[in-house]
Amino acid sequence: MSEDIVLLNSDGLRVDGRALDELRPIKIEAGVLGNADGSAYVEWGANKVLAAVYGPKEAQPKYLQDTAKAIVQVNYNMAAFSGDERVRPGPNRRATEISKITAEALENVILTNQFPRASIDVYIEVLEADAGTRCAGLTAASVAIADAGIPMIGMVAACAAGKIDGHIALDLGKKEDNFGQADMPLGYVPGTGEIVLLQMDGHMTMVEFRKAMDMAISACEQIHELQIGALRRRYAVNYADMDDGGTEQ
Amino acid sequence: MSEDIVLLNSDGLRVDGRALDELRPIKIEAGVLGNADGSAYVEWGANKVLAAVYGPKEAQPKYLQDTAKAIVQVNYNMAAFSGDERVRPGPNRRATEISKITAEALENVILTNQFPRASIDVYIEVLEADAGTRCAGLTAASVAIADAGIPMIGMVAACAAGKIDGHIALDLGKKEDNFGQADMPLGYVPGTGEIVLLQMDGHMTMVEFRKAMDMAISACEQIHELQIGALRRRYAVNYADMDDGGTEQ
Amino acid sequence: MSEDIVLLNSDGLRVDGRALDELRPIKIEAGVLGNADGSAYVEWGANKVLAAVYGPKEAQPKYLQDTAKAIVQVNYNMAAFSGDERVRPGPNRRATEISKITAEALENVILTNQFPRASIDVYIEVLEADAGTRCAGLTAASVAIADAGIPMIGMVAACAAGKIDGHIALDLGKKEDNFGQADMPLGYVPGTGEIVLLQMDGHMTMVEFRKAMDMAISACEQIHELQIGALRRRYAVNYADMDDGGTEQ
Amino acid sequence: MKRTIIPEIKKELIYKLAQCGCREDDRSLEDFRSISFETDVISTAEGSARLTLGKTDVLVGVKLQPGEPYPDKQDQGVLMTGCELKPMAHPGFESGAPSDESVEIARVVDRGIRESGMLDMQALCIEPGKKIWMVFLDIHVINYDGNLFDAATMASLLALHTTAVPASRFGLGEDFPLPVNLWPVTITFVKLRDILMADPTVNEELSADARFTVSVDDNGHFRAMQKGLKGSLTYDDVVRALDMAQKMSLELRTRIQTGE
Amino acid sequence: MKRTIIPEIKKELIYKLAQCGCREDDRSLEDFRSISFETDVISTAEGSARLTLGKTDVLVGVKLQPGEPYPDKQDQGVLMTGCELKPMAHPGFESGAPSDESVEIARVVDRGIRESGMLDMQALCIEPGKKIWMVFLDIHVINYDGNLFDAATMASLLALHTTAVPASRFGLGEDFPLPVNLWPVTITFVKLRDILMADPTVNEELSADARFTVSVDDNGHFRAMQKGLKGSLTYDDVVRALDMAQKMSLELRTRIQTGE
Amino acid sequence: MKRTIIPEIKKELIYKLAQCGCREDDRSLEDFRSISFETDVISTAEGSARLTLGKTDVLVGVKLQPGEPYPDKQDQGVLMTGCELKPMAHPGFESGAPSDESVEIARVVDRGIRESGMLDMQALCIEPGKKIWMVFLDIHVINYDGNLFDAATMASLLALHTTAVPASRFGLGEDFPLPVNLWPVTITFVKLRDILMADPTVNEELSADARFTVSVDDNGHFRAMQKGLKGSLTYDDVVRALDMAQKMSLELRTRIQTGE
Repeated sequence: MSEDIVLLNSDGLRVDGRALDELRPIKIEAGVLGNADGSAYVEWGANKVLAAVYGPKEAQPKYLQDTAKAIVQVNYNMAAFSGDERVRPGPNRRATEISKITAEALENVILTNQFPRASIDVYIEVLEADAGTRCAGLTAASVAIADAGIPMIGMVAACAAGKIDGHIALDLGKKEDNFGQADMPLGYVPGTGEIVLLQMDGHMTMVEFRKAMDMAISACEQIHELQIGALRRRYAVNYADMDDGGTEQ
Repeated sequence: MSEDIVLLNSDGLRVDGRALDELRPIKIEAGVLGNADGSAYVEWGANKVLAAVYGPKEAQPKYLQDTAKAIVQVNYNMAAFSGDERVRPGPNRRATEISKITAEALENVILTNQFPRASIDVYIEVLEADAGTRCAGLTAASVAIADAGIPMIGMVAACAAGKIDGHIALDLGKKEDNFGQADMPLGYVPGTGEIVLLQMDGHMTMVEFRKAMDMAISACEQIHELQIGALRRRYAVNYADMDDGGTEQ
Repeated sequence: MSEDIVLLNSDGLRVDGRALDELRPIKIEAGVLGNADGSAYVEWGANKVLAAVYGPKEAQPKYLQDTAKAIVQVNYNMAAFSGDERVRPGPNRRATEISKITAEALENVILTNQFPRASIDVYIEVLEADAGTRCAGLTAASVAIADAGIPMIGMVAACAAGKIDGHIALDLGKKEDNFGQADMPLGYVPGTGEIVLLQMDGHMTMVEFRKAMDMAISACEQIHELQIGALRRRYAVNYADMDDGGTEQ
Repeated sequence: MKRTIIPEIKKELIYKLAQCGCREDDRSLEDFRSISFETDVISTAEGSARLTLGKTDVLVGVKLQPGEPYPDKQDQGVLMTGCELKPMAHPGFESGAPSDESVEIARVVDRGIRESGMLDMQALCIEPGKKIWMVFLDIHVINYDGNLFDAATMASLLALHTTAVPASRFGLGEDFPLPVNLWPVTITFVKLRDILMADPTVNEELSADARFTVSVDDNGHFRAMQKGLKGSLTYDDVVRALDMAQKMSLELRTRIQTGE
Repeated sequence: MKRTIIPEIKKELIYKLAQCGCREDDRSLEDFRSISFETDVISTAEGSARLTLGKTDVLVGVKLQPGEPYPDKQDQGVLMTGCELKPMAHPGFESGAPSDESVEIARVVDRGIRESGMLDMQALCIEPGKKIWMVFLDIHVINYDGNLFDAATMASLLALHTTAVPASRFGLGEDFPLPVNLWPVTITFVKLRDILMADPTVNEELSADARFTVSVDDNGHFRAMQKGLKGSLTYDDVVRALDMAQKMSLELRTRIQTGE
Repeated sequence: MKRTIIPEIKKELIYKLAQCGCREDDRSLEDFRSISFETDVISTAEGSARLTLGKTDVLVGVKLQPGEPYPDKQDQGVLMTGCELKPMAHPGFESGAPSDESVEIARVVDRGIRESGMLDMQALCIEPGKKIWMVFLDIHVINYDGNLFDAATMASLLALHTTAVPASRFGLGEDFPLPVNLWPVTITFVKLRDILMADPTVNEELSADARFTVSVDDNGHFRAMQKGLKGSLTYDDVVRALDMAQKMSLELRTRIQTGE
């Protein structure tokens, strides 16, 4: 990580004009795919991510089945054209790791014990990448699972905080990620305060870490509102119906 | 497809001296392999193709089984030494596509509903290639299936027509395929008039297409005679026996 | 195999000072791994080889099961850092062949008919290689199987003889293998006199071959003593107990 | 695709409707579903388009990078077409290596583009025998409701026609538009027993005996054909399909050229 | 790893012990197991170390060879970290392609090394844009009894610190020590319900809800973190773990630096 | 090969016959089956031969192309031997990655050729350290009725002895014959209980306890050996087999050299 490149100007603003604790613009839409049981689309800065959920359905092949609960399988994938260099199709080590930790984060919130022997399959496709795709993917996947009507103790919202030019900053962009000093993706369940995904690489002191955590958690709470808004829009008619019904009863 | 190269001389003859509607020399032999349930060998110009059939036998693994009929599986393969450049062993995209459309063509004529849960496995090995191997392979496979005694509504004969120096021509050779303007492989069942394989690439008008189709269908009828001849030679003794028997009874 | 390089000095000694019929130093240790059912470690010159055995256990997947006896599966692998050039992880053709002939050698001595439907899995890891790893691996595997308490008609001891500068020599080192004229690995069961592994490459007359065999068999008998010694050390307490017990009864 | 079975009664219904010239979604047998699309949707791609054909949803991205020419085509660029049918798009699609279907789609789309000559391969030569542009066209199926051949072809044409060659990024002069012309659209029919219908939905594909795709260029000439599935076609079927395709190609081309 | 199940009664026992601050092997919750190691154990490797942490036994070998730099890092060497979890080490490990677990271990160990800057990548450039040293660090697990993250990291640090760059073998001048400094050890905790414990055994890992690994450099700064497994952590858990890790890292670093 | 079982009664019959010095096909224990072959059967190959040994039918093709030498053999050509056991040849062979058996056959054939020095590798150097000829020898088994080792070796020798180096096609001067001499044939025996027999059929292989292949050069010297299968040999078995192989190699070599 080089420090020749200036990431913070004299006004304390970042390369894209954001303040240190400011998120990139985020748009979340639920129910965007025709065939999946649940789906969501997230635009997060220049990141574009789709998530689809199929299930719960019988896990196949059978040796994968857990008699006590559903298994959660995640496939995170970068589209061939999603980055500066063409990505060769098929799994790679980075995608394998992200799939694994995303599945672990989701398994924590899904009420898997309601669905013994079942599989809940989550597909995350990164259509365009600009740093932060694992957080965008986990955020989208949570909405897709809710859209599928699968019971959860709460949705996971995810966001990274990091360090640029020696300052803790929220939600690093690609240039900040490449030339900053640390990045720390966090997956958080606002309802319960649980941390379900946490990674860090770079260089942080304890003080910096606490600041980064506080910033990321606060951002996750904002993102959680966007997730709920997306679901509300998706089920607007239904909610309206329910409200009417509620009034009458 | 370059047009600098002359493929048709002033007498209307082609690079190998053929007329426009003339097939390359074709030899077909049935029952050429010791272990296969049915087999055939086709020499077609410089193409040399072997086909072997195993089955009907229980389809394995079981999830492949169709309770209503047999499945037909085709593996088309070019031997490592069959072309100008060495072919790396193992499947490639071209072979995958040819295997698929060949299987679909054969499934159309085999009475698969007589063999529920079974598999009929067809192996096509191109030992030497000189343009037209998919037609030679499909032609050989049909004979091999008949040799195996598997009931069909009719054998598929296959032949391509194409376009060279602006003229429709039958059964393009390698140079004609490389430098001509179109190629159109056809799989045809002379008994029923069914088209079971049809591909085209290049450049054809409607008039040219009809001419190519007529030429290819007529060639398929000739090839069908060669297929029958091969089976007749293979079962010569049996036929002779049957004739004698027939006379007496 | 070049003959420019002198492998035998005027005193008849080899590049590492050994006599023609002299083994490299060999150390064998049994029971070196915590989890395996049986294990052994062999240092043989600069070769360092670990062997682990799991089983007999139910063979999986089921189609591998033999209703009459156990199957023996061997995986011989070179660690990435075991040679001069880094070895890319994963199977290669050399490892496939060595795994196959090692399994065949071991299947000959294990009383497999005592364990129908079972699998006995042997893992051989070459941590450092200096010529002769298949013999070291087979020698280690035999000890590991004994350590696992799996009944055998006898342990296989293995050793190569070869030809350097025109002379038959025992147990070639890497330089001798590269620049010698022949190498002949032998797997031998001293108890029964059976040859269970035999390969040769290079150039040998019948006379040379007999000399090489005699030398290798005699070495296998020495190695067999080392194998027994390793097991004795491993079960020293038990043997002591038994001796005591024997005296009293 | 995993064996996906459609109930016999559904098949029968689709056929009965077709006999009356009708379809599940109230189209005529020769109608295409509604098409909508957007280009330049992926800024990391040199060209891109997302197109929906009814509920079939396809995203195509084009990436370019310098590479070495093939030994037998020293002065020509290279086109590589890939297609992924991911489980996201349909429960019948499976993870893992490309399926036969995805290979067939990629190869048929590729042939339509390649054989039409719409892409000037010689203009993609940087230095003969040394360096050429490699064009990676990747078809990403987002939702599958039948007729991927035509949807993928249209999205590919749109993506290619809006692609800029990223010469400056590789120190090879200024960017320039990808040298393309022509709009060789494909038209796909399926045959149910004796009836041909265009632009099949997934239910119609699952009910079909045979499939036939034809690529038609701006002059109404044929550039590629592909018969698929286990049933057969008659000579008359083929000629009828080609006739229809010639007519329908005009409208389809206009729709994607003008966005109307 | 194949699904490996630990009996509920065993889990309960481990938790009950932990409630009393105890462990199966009589350690406290913050104790590491005994560590022993040897370096330069593989003469074909440019650097190597075998380390046991309790019954977990890990061998790390480092190989170097000249190669080409990455396009975006023309003047820097390359580090490639691999990890193989072979069936030899545990009955739950399977043959074949690297498992998710082995990929995660390799990547977390790699991040700890890479992000600490302990390896001077620029000093591994031979000729900018042309030739650099490629460092292959391969983690070979010999016996598995939990906490591979920390055992593999320690063995990797030991191997790297004793590696010589084999310049002479490739005609590139004299051999020289690999340019490394710092000892960024990792500390791994697991959480059982409400209890954190360091350096888990395999039984403790199988009983755990969540896992947390943190890399701490010589200055007590954090260089990498990784939360794993299906449970969650609270903010307080994380801060407590980081606090403990800072303290424990001092002792651990001393143990592997001095061999005591 | 899938586990292929031969009925015990068949095994017993083969053994009983062998005790009388007889075989299923009326050969003696030391007889080879009839051999017929043709060379130059594939015009796309630089050399080729198709050989039948009884009902075993093997096609070998040789292709050459320029390539780079191995780092440790800068002035030598490269031989790559491949073998495919396709389901066409026997119902026990399976599609997919090369099986253990096919790897063993390729490697044993390769060793026989390589170790005999029949191929002058240095004469296949085009420019030391830069460019050498790569010889691809591909063994294609068409029908399998036992003893692929010997059939494949004989076909390989015939193909190599009729190979022309295609120098002109690559602008490297005039074509010239592949620099080969010697005919290192292999002889394969199987052992049934206490009896050795040469050139086994597939039924004899399936009945056998052990297999032993030996490569003998024109001087009667041994160039390669390979013991296979799960049974064992005695010292006397080996010496007897080598004795027989020396004698039989003369006849076999003459048969393929003269075609009689």
